[in-house]
Amino acid sequence: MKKRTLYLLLLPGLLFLTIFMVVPIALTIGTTFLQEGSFTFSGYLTFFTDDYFMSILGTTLRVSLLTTITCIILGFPVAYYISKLQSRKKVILLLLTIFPLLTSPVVRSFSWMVILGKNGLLNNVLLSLGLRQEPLEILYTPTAVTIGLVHLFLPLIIVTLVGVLENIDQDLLRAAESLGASKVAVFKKVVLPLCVPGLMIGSILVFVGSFTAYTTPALLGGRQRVISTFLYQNAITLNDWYLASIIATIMIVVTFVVISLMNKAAHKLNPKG
Amino acid sequence: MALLSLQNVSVAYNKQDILQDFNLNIEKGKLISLLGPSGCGKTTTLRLIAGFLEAGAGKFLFQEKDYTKVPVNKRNFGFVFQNYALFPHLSVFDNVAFGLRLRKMSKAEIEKRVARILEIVNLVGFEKRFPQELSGGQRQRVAIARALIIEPDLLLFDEPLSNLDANLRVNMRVEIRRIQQELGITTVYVSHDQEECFSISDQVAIMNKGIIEQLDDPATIYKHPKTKFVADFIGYKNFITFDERIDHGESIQLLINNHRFAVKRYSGAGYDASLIGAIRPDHIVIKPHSEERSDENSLHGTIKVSTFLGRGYQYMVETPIGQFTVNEETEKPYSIDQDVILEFPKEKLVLVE
Amino acid sequence: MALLSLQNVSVAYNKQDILQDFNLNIEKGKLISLLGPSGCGKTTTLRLIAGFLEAGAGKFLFQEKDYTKVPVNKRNFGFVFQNYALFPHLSVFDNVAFGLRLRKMSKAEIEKRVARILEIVNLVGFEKRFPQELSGGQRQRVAIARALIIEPDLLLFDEPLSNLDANLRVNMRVEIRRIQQELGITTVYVSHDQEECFSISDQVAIMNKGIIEQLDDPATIYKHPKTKFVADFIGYKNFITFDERIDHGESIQLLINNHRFAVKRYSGAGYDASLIGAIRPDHIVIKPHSEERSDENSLHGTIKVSTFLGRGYQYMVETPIGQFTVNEETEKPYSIDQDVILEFPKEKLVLVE
Amino acid sequence: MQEKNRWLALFTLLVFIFLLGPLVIISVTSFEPGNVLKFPPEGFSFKWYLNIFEVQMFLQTFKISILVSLAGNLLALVLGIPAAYALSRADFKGKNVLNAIFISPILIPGIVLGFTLLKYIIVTYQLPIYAGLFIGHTVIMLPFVIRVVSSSLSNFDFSIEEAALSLGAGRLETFFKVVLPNIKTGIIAAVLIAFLESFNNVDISVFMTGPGISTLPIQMLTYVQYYFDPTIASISVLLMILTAVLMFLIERLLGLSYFTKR
Amino acid sequence: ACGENNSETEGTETGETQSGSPTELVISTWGFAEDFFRAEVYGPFEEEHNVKIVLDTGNNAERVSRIEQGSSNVDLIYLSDYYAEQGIEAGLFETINRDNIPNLEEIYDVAKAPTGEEYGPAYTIAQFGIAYNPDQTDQEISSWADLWSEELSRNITIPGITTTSGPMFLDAASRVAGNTEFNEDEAFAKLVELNPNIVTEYGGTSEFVNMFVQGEIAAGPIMEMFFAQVQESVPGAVFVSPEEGGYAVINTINVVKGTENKELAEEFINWILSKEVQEAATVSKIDSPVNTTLELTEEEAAGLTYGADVIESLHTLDMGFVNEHNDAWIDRWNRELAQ
Ligand SMILES: Nc1ncnc2c1ncn2[C@@H]1O[C@H](COP(=O)(O)OP(=O)(O)OP(=O)(O)O)[C@@H](O)[C@H]1O
Ligand SMILES: Nc1ncnc2c1ncn2[C@@H]1O[C@H](COP(=O)(O)OP(=O)(O)OP(=O)(O)O)[C@@H](O)[C@H]1O
Ligand SMILES: [Mg+2]
Ligand SMILES: [Mg+2]
Repeated sequence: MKKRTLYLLLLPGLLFLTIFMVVPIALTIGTTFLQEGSFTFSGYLTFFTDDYFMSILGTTLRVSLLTTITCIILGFPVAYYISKLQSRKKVILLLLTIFPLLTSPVVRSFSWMVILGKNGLLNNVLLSLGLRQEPLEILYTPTAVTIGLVHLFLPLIIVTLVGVLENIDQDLLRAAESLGASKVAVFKKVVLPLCVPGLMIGSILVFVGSFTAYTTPALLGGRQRVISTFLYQNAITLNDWYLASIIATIMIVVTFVVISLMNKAAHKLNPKG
Repeated sequence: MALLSLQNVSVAYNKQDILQDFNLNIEKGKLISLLGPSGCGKTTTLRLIAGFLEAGAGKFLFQEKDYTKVPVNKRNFGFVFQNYALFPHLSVFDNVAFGLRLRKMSKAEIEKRVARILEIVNLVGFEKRFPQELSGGQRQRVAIARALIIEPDLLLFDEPLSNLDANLRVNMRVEIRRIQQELGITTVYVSHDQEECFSISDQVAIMNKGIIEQLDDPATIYKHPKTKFVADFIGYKNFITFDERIDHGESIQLLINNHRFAVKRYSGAGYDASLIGAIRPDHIVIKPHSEERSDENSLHGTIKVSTFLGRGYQYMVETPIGQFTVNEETEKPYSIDQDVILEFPKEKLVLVE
Repeated sequence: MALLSLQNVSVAYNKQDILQDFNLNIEKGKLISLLGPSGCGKTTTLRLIAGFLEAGAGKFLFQEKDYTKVPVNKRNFGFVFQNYALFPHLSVFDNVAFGLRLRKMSKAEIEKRVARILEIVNLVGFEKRFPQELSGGQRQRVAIARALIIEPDLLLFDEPLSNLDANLRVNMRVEIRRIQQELGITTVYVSHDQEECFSISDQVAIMNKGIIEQLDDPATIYKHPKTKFVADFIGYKNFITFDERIDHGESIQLLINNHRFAVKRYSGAGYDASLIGAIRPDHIVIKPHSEERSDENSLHGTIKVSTFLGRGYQYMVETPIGQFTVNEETEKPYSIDQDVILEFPKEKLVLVE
Repeated sequence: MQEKNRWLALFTLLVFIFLLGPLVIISVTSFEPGNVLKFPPEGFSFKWYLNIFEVQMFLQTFKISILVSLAGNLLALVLGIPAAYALSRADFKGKNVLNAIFISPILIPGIVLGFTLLKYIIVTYQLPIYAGLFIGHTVIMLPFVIRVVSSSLSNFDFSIEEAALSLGAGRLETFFKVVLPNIKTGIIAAVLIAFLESFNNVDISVFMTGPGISTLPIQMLTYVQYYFDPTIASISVLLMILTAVLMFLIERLLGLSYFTKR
Repeated sequence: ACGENNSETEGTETGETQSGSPTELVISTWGFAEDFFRAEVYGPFEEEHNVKIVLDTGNNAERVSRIEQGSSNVDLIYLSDYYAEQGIEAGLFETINRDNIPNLEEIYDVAKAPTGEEYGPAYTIAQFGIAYNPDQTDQEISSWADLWSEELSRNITIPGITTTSGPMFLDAASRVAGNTEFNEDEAFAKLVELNPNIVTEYGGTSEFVNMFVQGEIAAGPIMEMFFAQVQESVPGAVFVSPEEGGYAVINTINVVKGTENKELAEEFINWILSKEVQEAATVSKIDSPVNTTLELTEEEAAGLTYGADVIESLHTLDMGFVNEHNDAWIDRWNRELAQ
């Protein structure tokens, strides 16, 4: 392709993103190092030395990582099962998987309130079965947030993984079997490593999604603040844009750090991924 | 007693029979090729033996034990896939060591064995490479090494050389045969390439639509195809359907439109009533019209098409009993519409069912 | 004057030269094949001519006009791709009509022409099918029809038959040659298959690493390879490097370790000082040790390896001046370690650069 | 093997109950006559469905949501398809960097993106809120378009394009007559996925509201600050029905497999 | 628009100047009872003045920030007094011309100028007290202090500090700790003691209603005007004016700086103070009235904060003081309570 054509094709999109994303983000990050016209780290110092800020960051990270791991654990077997089905059944299950994605996160959080509440569905069932004497207190805890987030993002990881699993050459599995690998060994030694690229994409989507989720923690998390509600509170309620910008920068940095750690782990599992 | 024995096996995909009442016996240490047109069921047979596929009916005996229900990973058969099926996430070393690791072998032992097998397949120094970083022939050899190292009781090859260029193919097939004989591993080999099958095998099975039409040693198949299908498949392009046949001890007289032909009786053949004669384009002798023509096994004809093939010319010759394809290595080509004499050597013309 | 002429053309990918100072002239109405090992630059040459690729240096003349800068869609060359490259979203009719529609032809005219070309490629009745619903050979013919219908000034084929099975290949190449000659379209044809190239072409160019080593008519290349590379590539497996050479008019005497050889001088050859002799495995004659051996063009040897090839046996024979590969069609194979005599017919042994 | 599959099937069933159960519950509770979501509902009533149409803002924000998603989608396609094409077709220096930039809106936390967009586009660049909403949604849709279109282009055999050129088609003609029809599937998938992504977006939209301008999810969020009645559930049920109908239509027109390609 | 042409009232007279495209009046308000406001407040006003009312909805804080950022062109803004004060301090509002609002004469004195003479009046005053469900707890509740009872362990909710009633509850805590003057440290200490009882904070009243109805909580502080929603689902629920005194929730309306429709805006303020609108709001139990000409029966007054004596008994916070300390309180609240 000629250079000129290439530029012509890439430029509009690139300009658009540059003006409306790259520059604003760069400026946002830039302003956090400027206070009264001079360069400073003080904003970050305050943030990182403050137990309160750090506990919010910690909780958010914990919840998002837990969500990501839970999604993988729940999603992988399901994706594996779906990918082995015949095409008609496969399509139907995939549609059912995608369907929750079409429903607003607000509504999905609502239904979890109905389910997880003190007198909610879950406790009703548990109490009436005599499995518990006291109702479980899940709603308004990080657990509730995690459940809500898993519900939100599980479809994403399933759909992504089904795509990857479908592309694995079935002969590789047969080759492994003929070399003496049991079904479990085939899964551990061949399927899993080969899924790493898809797993990465899926995990990143889930992690970023839950790290930045706003609605679900706000509705299910009770008094537990997470970083996105904190950012929102600072930007909108308190109008503290300096702190909001610092939080934004930290969120970007944390996201990239986590993604690159994930990449490292993935590389260990499958150096060719 | 055969090492491996398929007895009246049937396989169907979507209710369509692929193999039906299929029988095959293989003796220990032998290499047997399956040869046949695309879609005839070669891969299906291999997959059945490997255990990737379950037979609908019939028995699969191995070392006289019923193997029908033995799971793939308990069979200890090596499978070399058409597309190699190397693990893309593992290095050459790890690919080859895969089977040994599953057998919980000590690290030192694994290293020793891998080193030895890599030497056999001539891949010393490539241990750390990944499959994507190898040429076709090298991948091929890794696949073979990976199958060999587990010291399988049976080795199954599915068109292992189909993706290689001519020179590499020849080298590799010599290599495969050498290793197979050296280690004495019973082998089933599938290929499209006839020369390959003939050159590598102890026995060749010619398959057609899910049945074996002929199973014999390569030379017998080549020289004495049993059926018209086999003959056609292995290059007998010319067929003559005779009107009459008179058996004279070692010789058989055949008649068509006043033309007389004779063939030698082949003792191994059971087709005592056949009237179809077959001959290769290479074996018909072409002579200028001016030369003398014998009464028997000879025809007048006219050149219709002439094609240069490299090692000679191919002619389409029109005769009173039909068109014949003839290959000749002569220096001076015959020209179009030239009249010629065709001779059908008695010992090259065969009768098929 | 040549219809098409590449003059000192260079092409590089990533700074690596693929073609360098490449020259090629093709006359009107001829079919020329490019033959060479994988990666030698055949496809590159075709893509260059088609205009998919820009040359780094050199000139491309077509009908004596400079075509270097003419964009692909203005060249009016037909390209038949290895993988056919049919438009999957269009029916056979629409695929074939694609080029005509772009030329704003009337509907009636398009229908007439498509009908005619489909008749030529024997696809009447397939108009409504989509590419996925066709067999390999049928797709092939659609691809050819699509390229032919625009009445191209030049037709380019890139391994058009590589995906077909042996029988289909032969049929198709006959077809291609027929159409090409019938319509008199100048054609460049690329293939890996030597028999195919030899049988279809007016001229064959043997390429090696981006240059043409020999360009001649098929029979000449086959019988008189100019260079060792060409000889090796087209199947001269045996090479002898002589110590001394004495030219005697029509005959040349060659010596190695007291063994005397003679070859016929070939008038077309310019390699007057060459000391390398080449001969095909097919052309060496093998005889039992018991027969008489002539002084010239003959050696004693011992059979080392024997392989059945179908139409005969292949032997590796050890001699005082090295190993030779010999093909024999004899009925009774020689056995391993048997002593034999090899004869090198004077007119089959050639000298190469 | 059978055994294992049965466990897997059971596991899958449980996961689907987890995934779909809440949607069923929400659908059922939407018929609750009382003013608070209850499961099981204490009666049956369409009252909250009617309420949707009494609150003008729902209809209005629904329209805005659809409009913004569609318009943003269109712009994302216009910007994204050529970029995806260039990225998969050409090999050039800095391709990886460009790839990363085009994908980055997925990787940057949405709330941060929303915040910076508000800060610069609305406050600094002084663009109207509509523009901000539209731009923000385009930004988040762009990577989805590029990813999905790229993956269908990567399955596209470019020699087909060359075939068209050699038959005399110009570059643009080739693109529209040959490339586009063959990546249609990918584009439909991209449109769908991007649309969902945008239609449900909260992170960006939450910063981009103003007089008379808001998206449906934000309106729903605002509404639930004052009412926890089943109206929201009713809206969801209507949206689910709408998407089910849409899926049905697409399946009728194009076949189900169009959903599975991602 | 067609209805307008047919109308025989002022529409035709003012048609000369006002027909054609109507003026746009942007009103920033909460997102509740939109249907009521459309039907009873905006609708008639639009018709009478040929304006088109456009809404900007959200909670107090969001809407103030939006104006502060200059990202919206609001003409009028409904706010609670606490946020109105913030807006005033940020200089966001126009001063109003009281002459243009004759209905001011008819409202309670406290409502006339809750944030100063230059700025908008209150159009409703409600009581911030306690709601509880006697079926869910044995604890009788009559005072703020009762919320601290062990009986109510994990059974109450409190308003978040950033809500309008947050500072009120903080003040209540100070009172429960035994102060008459506000004592920040003791208030926070007292709140910490309350932690075991708190299920969660609520940000919007709907959350309160939901939790109350679902049985997540048995009691909690809430504004009286939302109690109707509670009672609808839990008929046994009780609203209490605490012994230490309830708080006055004063909702104001202000004209935003930069408006091009100042007179129209004042017209609107006058309209919502009118007996007509106030009565409609009362009947629908949307807002408690400030218009003194309104006479309500006991039944009509149920669930509303009604009567001069009631209004006068309510505590009001010094919004200047609240604003000054607000950021510090939020910070302390976050750190000391919300973890
Ligand atoms: N999964 C399948 N579903 C339906 N039919 C199948 C399937 N796999 C193979 N077949 C059919 O079974 C027949 C035999 O297939 P098989 O793969 O054994 O052929 P083959 O002899 O290996 O052919 P080739 O030489 O082309 O590889 C073919 O007609 C094929 O179409
Ligand atoms: N896009 C490319 N980038 C870099 N190198 C290339 C590219 N395309 C081809 N080459 C290199 O150019 C050389 C010639 O390629 P070309 O495709 O012309 O070979 P060929 O003769 O057609 O081979 P084959 O018979 O395998 O098709 C090869 O060494 C190949 O690796
Ligand atoms: Mg096969
Ligand atoms: Mg090529």
